[in-house]
Amino acid sequence: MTTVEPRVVPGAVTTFQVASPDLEAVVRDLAGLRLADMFAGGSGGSSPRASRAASNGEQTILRLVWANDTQGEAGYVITETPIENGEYPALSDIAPAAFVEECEIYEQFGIRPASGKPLNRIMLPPHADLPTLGRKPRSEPEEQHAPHLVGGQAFEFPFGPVRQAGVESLYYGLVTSGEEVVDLYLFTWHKHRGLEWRLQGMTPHDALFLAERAEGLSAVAMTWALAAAAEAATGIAPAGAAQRTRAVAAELERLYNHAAAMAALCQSTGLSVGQSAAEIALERLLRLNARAFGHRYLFGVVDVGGASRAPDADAIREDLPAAYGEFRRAADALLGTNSFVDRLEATGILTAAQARGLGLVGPVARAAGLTADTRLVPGGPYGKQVTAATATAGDVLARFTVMLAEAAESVRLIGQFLDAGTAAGTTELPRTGGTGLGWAESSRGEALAWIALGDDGRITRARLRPASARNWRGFDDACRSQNVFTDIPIIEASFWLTAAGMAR
Amino acid sequence: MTPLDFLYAAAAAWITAALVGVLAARTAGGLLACCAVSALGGVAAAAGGGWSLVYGDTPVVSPGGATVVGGPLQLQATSLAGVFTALLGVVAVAIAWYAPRYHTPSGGTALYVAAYNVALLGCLAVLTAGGMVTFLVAWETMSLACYLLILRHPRAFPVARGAFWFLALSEAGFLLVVAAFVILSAKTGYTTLAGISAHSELVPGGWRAAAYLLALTGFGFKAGLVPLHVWLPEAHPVAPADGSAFLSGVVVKMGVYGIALFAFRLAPPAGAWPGLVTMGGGAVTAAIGILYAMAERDIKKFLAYSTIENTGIIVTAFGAAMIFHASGQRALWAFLLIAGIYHVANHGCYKTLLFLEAGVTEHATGTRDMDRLGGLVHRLPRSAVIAFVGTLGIAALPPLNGFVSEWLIFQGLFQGFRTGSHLTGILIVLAAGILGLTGGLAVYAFVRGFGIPYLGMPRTRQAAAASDDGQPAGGPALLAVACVALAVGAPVVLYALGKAARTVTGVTLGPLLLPGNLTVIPAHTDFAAFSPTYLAVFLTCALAVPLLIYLAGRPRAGSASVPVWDGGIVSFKPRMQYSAMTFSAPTRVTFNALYRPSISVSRPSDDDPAGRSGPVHYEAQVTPAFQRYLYRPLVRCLEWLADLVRPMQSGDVNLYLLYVFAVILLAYLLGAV
Amino acid sequence: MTLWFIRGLRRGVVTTRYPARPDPSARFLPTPPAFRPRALTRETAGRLAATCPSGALRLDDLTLVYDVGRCTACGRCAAEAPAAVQSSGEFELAATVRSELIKRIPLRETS
Amino acid sequence: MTAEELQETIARQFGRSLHIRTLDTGSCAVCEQEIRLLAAPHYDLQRLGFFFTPAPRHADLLLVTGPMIRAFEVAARKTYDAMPGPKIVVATGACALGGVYPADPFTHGTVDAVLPVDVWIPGCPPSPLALLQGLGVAVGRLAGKVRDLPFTVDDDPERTRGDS
Repeated sequence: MTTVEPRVVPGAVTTFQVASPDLEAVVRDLAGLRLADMFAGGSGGSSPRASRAASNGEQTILRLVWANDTQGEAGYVITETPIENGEYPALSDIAPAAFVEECEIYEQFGIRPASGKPLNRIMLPPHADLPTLGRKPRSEPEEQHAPHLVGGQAFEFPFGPVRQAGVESLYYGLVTSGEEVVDLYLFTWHKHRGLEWRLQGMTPHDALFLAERAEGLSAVAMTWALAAAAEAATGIAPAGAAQRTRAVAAELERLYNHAAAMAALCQSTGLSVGQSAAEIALERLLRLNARAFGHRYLFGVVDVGGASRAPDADAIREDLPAAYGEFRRAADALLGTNSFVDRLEATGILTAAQARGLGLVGPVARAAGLTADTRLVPGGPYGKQVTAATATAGDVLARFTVMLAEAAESVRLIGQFLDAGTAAGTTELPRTGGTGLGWAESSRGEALAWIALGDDGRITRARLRPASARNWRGFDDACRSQNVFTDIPIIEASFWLTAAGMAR
Repeated sequence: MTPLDFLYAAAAAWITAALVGVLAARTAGGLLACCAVSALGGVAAAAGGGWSLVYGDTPVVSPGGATVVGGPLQLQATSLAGVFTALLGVVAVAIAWYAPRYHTPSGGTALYVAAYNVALLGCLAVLTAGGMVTFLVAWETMSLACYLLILRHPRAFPVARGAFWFLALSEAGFLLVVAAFVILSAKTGYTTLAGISAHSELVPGGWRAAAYLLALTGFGFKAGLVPLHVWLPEAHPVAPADGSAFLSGVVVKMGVYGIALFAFRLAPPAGAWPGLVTMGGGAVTAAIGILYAMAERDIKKFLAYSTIENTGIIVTAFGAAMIFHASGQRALWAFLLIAGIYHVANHGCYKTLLFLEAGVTEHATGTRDMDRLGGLVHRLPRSAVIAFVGTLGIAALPPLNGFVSEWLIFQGLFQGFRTGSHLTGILIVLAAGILGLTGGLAVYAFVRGFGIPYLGMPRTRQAAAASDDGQPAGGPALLAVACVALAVGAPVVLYALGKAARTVTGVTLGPLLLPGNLTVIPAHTDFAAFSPTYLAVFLTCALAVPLLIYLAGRPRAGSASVPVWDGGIVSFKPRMQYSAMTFSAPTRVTFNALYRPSISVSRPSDDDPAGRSGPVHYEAQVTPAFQRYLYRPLVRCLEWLADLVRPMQSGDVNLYLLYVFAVILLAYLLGAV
Repeated sequence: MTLWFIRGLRRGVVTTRYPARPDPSARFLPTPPAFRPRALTRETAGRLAATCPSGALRLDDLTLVYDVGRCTACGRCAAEAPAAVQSSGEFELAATVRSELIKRIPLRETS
Repeated sequence: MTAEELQETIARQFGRSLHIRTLDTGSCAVCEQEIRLLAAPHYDLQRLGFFFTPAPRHADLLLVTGPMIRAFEVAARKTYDAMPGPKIVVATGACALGGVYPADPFTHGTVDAVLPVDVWIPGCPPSPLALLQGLGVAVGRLAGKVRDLPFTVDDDPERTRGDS
């Protein structure tokens, strides 16, 4: 096949075939774009030859999803590359953002970058024989995975997986010389629930049930992305009112997540009064969710082809100002507390170069000066009325201020959507095969979903990529950026990620 | 019958041992025989030394009118040397018990044990020298023999370098010592030590001070006073375990003996300031020694630096004693002399023990790097127990012997207010403060020095494979017993030392030291008192208390025992435990100005932005300040001078003849004048 | 800190009186469904069992076995058969015996 | 011992003050959010004598969320073993009760497949109020009422429960 020079069509997804030998050159050309995701498997209607080959398992299709974040011409590009010999060019050497996915693909399909460098353990637990999406790794992962050895005058401080009360299970290997943080790595494989494996063979409607439990704290974004993918695959468009319903739910989700992040920041800095204030706002926002949509965490709002529940607009108009008032007052009081602000300033700095290189998304990227916000993609309910809040410092304080600005923006948007009219109701999906990419902006950043439907309308391959899967990668760099032990919880709170989303 | 006769026996035994060694130690049997004879000599020396404490000084004799390099061979067993001689004997026995299992019989070993026994002989001769020529010859013999025994494996460069450091510094010291002796004998007209000390009043004050300072520096090179200490951390790691044990346990003490000789016996300098200089030097030595010890991973280097620290403590005591003498506090003068010498004996025992155990560890695991050891208490239980006794001793924890002598030293220093002068009083208490810091750091350092290698999990496969069988245990065990004896039997020791002190200083402490019923008093009844014996007994009983509490409070119902809570990780890995350097990281940060560490980190994420995980390596290298900023410039300057005189060495025979002629001519002219 | 203290005083008490008194906010919580046996034909029950994503509903010949523990209150059954299913409004569902959570709903006898 | 005896023991031995250790065996992070909110001003767990503790050694009650992923089983058992007896295990949320994931190579599906569960709290997620009630039931302060709930409504729309 011949290589077409990939171009971004604003507001659309364009797919290109790239031959395996050309892949490296194409990746170099696309360096201007953000590598949003990379995954393998999934025969699609787009390339019948590939589908045939993949179906009898001699060949895996490698898909790279590129995003253009510049306002106005935001859009996505997908490159499809058939991989025959179980190896593909070492992309992470050119685009570091590809690394985590390289490891995942190796664990799931047994194909690995040609560089032969060791890979990290992402999802497969050691000494576990779990079903995988494709062929099992040719050699035992133990040989392929990088060893964690600590030499010289440092030692590894083991933290987790069972950590302090009320947080997710997560393991930090904190390599320290007794005083400074030398290195840090984390394991999330003990939360791997095999969601992408479970989704195979489901109808998109059933798939939503698991998708919203992939990362419960961004259930709306995840389900929206999956539903949008299914709609793109079958070529239907939901009604505008239903789209706005989804958007209202997404913005409410962003609001309560930012409130929760604020509470976590206060807890990590030991400011319990601020934590209480933030938690009051959080609880009021959650009750507002329950009253408006019937679920505190907005489960079951998004449905394929539309929305299954309509918001109680009056309830939102009635409660939102008060709830957001709590949020705003708590935030202002926090920004007026010097001990708190000083703790956040110049902590956990991520430069724009780091964020771009690692393909980070959401407030973390925006706080570093990048405008990565899928709400800017033309089409969809948002239109042109969103302004992405950004900062330049890239530290925890910048992330916090970005969150506050986004919260204000969300309130404004919710008002607009309610005025424009929201409604439940779904458009029936035709039973056709096809592939599609869907996205939504969760509070953590871009949530992506790619879906391949068989001719019976059931899923043959679904790829879920919550924002956490991306941003955890930036976390250890942020922790390594300075040498203070006690900053790590603060940085974790400012990222506000979930291990569930990372492990799926 | 005098102590000297025992010492003759010891000398004879060691000469025989040296001969047997050089001839027969190629075979296991020969090595065993050599060590047996050497041990006999040790017993004799110990007996002679111990007896000479209470016997007093013997007259100076020159057996058979023998001569050494033109001077008569003059011998004398003195009370001052008694403790050193006894220590020499005990160490000799312990090492002789240890060596046959440690060394593999071979030609190299044969030469080594020969050199070692000659070194023993040299030390004995230094301690029993009655005249200055004898002393100096013995001193050189000892130094050269030690140089040879450090060179056990001369192929390796570090060995050659360590040995060279030793030889260079000890020769430099030797010249100063010669000068000091020449001054004294020239001013008094006597060559026997007894004669010099009897007529020391003939030496004018300035010359006394000069002689003392020369001696302090000269012997300081051997004793390892900062900044003359650099040979210890270089030479100790490269010598065989028993060799470095001998260096630390005895040879370093020879330097201390020399200082004591000039400070208390021959011609004690007048005035307080020589004492202040000595005390200050000692205190600085102690602090810097232990601080560098904290930064060492190599067990033997660590022990070498701790030796420097202990020398510092002893010399501090001597200095304070001199100050008290100058201010007329004769009781405290004698008391601190006793305390210092007591510490000599203690340190000789437990430091030798620890070096021997370091040798066992190195044999069993093939490494001396603490961060490659761990968990040895399960694999080397015997040496773990023995090393634990030694560690308690050197960390100066009750009820072991280190505590007793350091308690005495502190009690002496705390009475600095009795000097009358406020300045000296304050300075003495200041020195006590520095010693306090040193003591605290020493506990910290030896918690690390024992905990990292012996406790926890093995950090390497070699450490996991270590095994106890075939490892020598007898010698260290003997020393452990000696440590306990020196603690529990403190009153007896102090009685003997009191007698020795009377011989040296003429002060009778008697009840001021031992009022009876096993109690010790620091020279003044109104100050403090304690009984090492009762303390030891009490603490041993106190150990039972937790046991009783447990037995009383243990649950009547069935109780479950579960593993320690580890956060639910699959399994602990050795990389997850404290390493030697992380343990001392707080000190490293606090005293950053002294250490000036050069930190190097290598982690995969540095050269690979993708965040590939992999081996992480972190190094913080401490700068050896004295080598770099003091000795290296010195060496460079010497090289520069050598370049200056090189043109003289043209290699032309006629030119050399001209030199000879010029010299002869000069001599004649001088003669004519 | 004084600022926070004053804020706290001004904010007043928000703590619920539950369990001493019922909590008003409970009204809006998602609650597991309650079934109307009269409207529950075998065929309806079959559809409900098929539509339940968490396998909380099982058809046992003349009864609908409903496992409250498995129910996520997602509301799909109510959307499937509004006539036969409605919200129960119960959120106090803790049980000390698992079997307490398994309910047997009788079906309408179809003649 | 049965849950009832256990509750008496708890009431006697802990004087109605109880320390809770939470354990996430693969939840979607929402149950954790609700548990954190228990300590928030709106619910204020401490007023009822419950406290969160990070150390299982100090914990009397294990609040388990998630479907008990097999890879996490070791950690779950270790946590349970580290707790001193008598101890209560509360399975929280539909995942823990088998509502979301079946027993398969990834997960056990339910918590009681690994740990002896004493109290079950349904809900996805169980709201803080439901959690409060569950904790009350766990220590025998509240009576579990679900046993008597039929989850049926009679035809008469006026007197249906739930709408009230």
